Amino acid sequence: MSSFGFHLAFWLLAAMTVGGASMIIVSRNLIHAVIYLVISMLGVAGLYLTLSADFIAVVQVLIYVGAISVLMLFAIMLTPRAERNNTETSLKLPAAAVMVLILTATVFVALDTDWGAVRQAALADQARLIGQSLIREYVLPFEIGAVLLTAALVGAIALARHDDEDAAIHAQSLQAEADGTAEDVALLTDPPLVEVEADAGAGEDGGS
Amino acid sequence: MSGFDLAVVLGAWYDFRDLNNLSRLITEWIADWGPDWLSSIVTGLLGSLGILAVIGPTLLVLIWVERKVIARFQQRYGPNRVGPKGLLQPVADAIKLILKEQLAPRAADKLIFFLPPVLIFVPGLLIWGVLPFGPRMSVADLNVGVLFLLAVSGTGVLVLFMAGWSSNNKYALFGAMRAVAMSISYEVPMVLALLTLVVFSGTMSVNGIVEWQQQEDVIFILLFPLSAIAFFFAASAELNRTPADISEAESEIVAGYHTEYSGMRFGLFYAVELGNTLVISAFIATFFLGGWWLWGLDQWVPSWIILLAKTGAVYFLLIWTRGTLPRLRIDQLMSFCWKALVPATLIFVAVAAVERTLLVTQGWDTTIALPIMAVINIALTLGAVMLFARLARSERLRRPARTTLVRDRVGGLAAAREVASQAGGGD
Amino acid sequence: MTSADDTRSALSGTIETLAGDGSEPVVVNLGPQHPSTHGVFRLKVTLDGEIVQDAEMRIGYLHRSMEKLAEERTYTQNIPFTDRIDYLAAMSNNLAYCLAAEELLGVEVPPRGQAIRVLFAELQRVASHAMANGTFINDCGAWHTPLFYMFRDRERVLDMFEMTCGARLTTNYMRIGGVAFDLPDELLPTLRSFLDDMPDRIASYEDLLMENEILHARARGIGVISPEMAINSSLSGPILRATGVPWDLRKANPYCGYENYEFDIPVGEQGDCFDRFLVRMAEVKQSLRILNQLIDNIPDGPWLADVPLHARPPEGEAYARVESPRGELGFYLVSDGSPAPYRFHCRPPSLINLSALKEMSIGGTLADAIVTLGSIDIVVGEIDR
Amino acid sequence: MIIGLEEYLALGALLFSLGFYIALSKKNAVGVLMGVELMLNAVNLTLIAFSRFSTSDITLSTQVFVIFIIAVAAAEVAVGLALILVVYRNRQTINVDRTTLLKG
Repeated sequence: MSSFGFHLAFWLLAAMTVGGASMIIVSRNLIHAVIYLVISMLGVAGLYLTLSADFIAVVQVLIYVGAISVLMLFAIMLTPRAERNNTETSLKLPAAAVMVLILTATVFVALDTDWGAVRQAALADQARLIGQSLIREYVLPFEIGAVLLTAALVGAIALARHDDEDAAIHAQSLQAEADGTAEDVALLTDPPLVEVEADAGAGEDGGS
Repeated sequence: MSGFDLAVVLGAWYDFRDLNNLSRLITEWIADWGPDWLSSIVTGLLGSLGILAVIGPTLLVLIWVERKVIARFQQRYGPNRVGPKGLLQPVADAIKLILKEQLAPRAADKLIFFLPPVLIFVPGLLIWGVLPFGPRMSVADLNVGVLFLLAVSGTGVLVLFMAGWSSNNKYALFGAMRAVAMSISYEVPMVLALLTLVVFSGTMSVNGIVEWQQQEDVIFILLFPLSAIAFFFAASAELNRTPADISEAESEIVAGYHTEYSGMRFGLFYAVELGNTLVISAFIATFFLGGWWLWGLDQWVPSWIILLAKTGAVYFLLIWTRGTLPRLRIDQLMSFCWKALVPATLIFVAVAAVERTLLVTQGWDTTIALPIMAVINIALTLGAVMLFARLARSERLRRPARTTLVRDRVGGLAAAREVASQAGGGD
Repeated sequence: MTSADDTRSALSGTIETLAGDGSEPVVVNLGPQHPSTHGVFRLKVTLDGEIVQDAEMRIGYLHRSMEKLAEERTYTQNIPFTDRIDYLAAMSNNLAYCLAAEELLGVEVPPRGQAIRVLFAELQRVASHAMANGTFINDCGAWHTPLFYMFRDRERVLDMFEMTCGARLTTNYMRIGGVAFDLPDELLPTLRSFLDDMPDRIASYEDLLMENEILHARARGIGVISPEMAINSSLSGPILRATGVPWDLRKANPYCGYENYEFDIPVGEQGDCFDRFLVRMAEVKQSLRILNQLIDNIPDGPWLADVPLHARPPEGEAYARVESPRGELGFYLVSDGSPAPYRFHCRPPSLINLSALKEMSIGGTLADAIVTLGSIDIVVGEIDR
Repeated sequence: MIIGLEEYLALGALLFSLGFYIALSKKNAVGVLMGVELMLNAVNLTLIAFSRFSTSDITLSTQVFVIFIIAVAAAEVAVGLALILVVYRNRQTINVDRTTLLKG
């Protein structure tokens, strides 16, 4: 695989992937960061195509670009403006150090090892083959995956559901925090101390 | 076959029944002397140019058609001033849009604000790639074509979000969030509706599905009417068309995500929206109405004309619903999606799987088995629709009871006082 | 980076605005330039997601100072102003003003004039309700189709206006003491064909809309107001009648000889948007019923009493009210004996009906608020005057 | 230069370390989640590269494995974002520096 077109595709997609990922670090706006993440994901999808994994590439676009990024945008939009910055914590330097370590180690391993790699023939009709192996050899993992997804679904709904009582408690703890008595937050969840605010949950969830 | 010898023109570049011939000849010619990447680039370019050449003029005509048809629904004349029968009205509109000043809100996120009108074209054009215009006529006949269609149409919503969010306008943001919420919800019934076809025909290639219909002499709307209905409704939701046009609900949030776009930027959004409507109509025609195939007529008439005719029929249906129905509210749309469409399509996936298994394992004669299955499925669909109607009605009954809709009363002041005193108000 | 300080300042800034679940209310200005505020009216809604938490009405964008201007003009010169108060029901406004002026002047309107007034007031009701229902369905999100259907009927009514007085919208037709012109010869045949066609038309609208599941879902149980609340807010017109109160000035306080015609008062039961729509549809039918009784029984004779152009009414005051398509429309005139009114006041039904919007829209979604606003059928010219 | 396994592996390593850095350094919980997603993508890329280039016949099983990873990633994002929402509701912040309840 040394044709010019292939080279062009690989380096463009690699630049897209790495560039997108780096821009996530640089950008200060969380929504921009999500859009850079999408660029990076699309680059990875393209790289899958260069590896002749077309089914995985389409799934990548479907899941990451179509669903996960949208979910992230949703999560961002559900938090107020003040929370939409994308700055770094004080762990910036240690993280960078560890990153460089990992990078050197893995790249060294990747380049130094003799993988004895030969390009395999691409699978024809991958979707069918993957589907067949999913319900033959991998039927147990497949079922476990299904259960996991269901559990995740139920868990996410249970977590994100809006509870009126909780809301009252949270309002209290917030108030405490604003008053500067944030140390008592744990105590406030104790029932006797809670004076339920009448209109704490006035909003109600509006469908969805 | 026919009166004159078709074999003479078959495969020649001027054979208008298969528009691929020309590009095939060109790539073969390039392959003779050029590197292989050049020929693939040229093929890609030719394909996209071909698609653009089809969509561009078609869109201009479609604007006219849509306005004219809607006008007829509304007992108006529609555009009839510019050009014969008003046919040049879209051109005049386009010129107006190009000449208009392009405003951008000062507080807009500049980069993200300018990108969406261009980016929105990417999924809008990519979808065309897997649409088969004929037996061998698609830009890329992927073996995961159905998945590709879903993946690409799913990315469009991200662009809408970018447009709505970057405008820094509350209407636009509302529109964007509605679009996002609706799009990810309606993708589920869309996937499930297509899954029935994929399960039953055993292929994920779009052309493969058409060929299956051709082979079995049946169109999928007869076999899986509920999937067709679900797909139609989900598509009209994804396309932001009435009754599901909540993301650009004119009476509520002005123009939704493209509120702040003026001039040709708005024009691009509008064009892509129409283009998407066209391509989704074409896909509905392909998946459920047999695409380029029509019981042998495709031997006589160019396949793409058959597809175009079917697309036109579906498109007319979309205009019809748009001209007739009011808009649903977002929570109603969501509950319709999750409580009605998703379970129904899910059940039909199971039905399709069972029928497919029976067909394969029992070795039944498809000419007999398929009509029986069609009858069963149509009955199931009718049952499901009636069940839904009953549930919807019971929901309606749960709302405040109403004996008669409006009573006529012959009452003057006295009657009013009586009601007022019963109500506890008044004097 | 002292995070504790950050937290505190951030929290103290947000804690008042945050609801219990930590969501941030959004204030959206609907209008003054908005497709469904029916003119330059501004509704400032506070939204939690899509739920309306608060609605504040801002009016005055169309204020033209008519009540003050009217103090500088003679009683007859003021009639064109009334056209422009409620420009969708100019005839009703003409009528109400003329009734007040006649009461002040003590003028008796000849029977033919009375009949013509009733004729045009009812035609105006048909036109206005057609417009109201059409735009209401539009606010529900229909793509203009019902609106254009109903415009078609309104158009025929406006044609009749035009053939009678030369104007379609701002008619300036009623005069103190009667009407300005006699009916033209071609009016009655036109009216008859109109009356012949309308039942079919209304039946087709009912086919299209009454059992429309989406319209039911959008309008039933939305914007509900109770009869006592409606009465206490002094609402009138179809909104009041939709709550079940059969209050119609044509019955309660007949004028122009309405007591001679047979008609019913359609009332709703729930007081929701759908009932308002139904009441309007039914009222159109009742108006047609009145017109059918009227068309063959228009008495001959003069149509305008002899009133001097610069009439000087005796000192005193007068209040006359009519049932306009939107509710109780009243004009209050105070005379100091001069040719111009000392005080000219209008009781606009739209303004008072609009005051219930806040009550009706809080707790619903934004889309519901729009539907409710559409069902109130406001005319901004009347609100701001 | 021939693009072989090594290039893909190096690219995967780069992507992984970028994701790693983002996951460790970002204040915002959604940012952390993005880093995790990038790391998962890097692993997927590496796996697919191995499946294409490796000597043994593991092409299919690797792809199936990647499918599982994507499925699990989707589940993880759904739950993670729900968690972020809950954290936000309780603490009015999704800054991972400030969610320090366990510190006592």
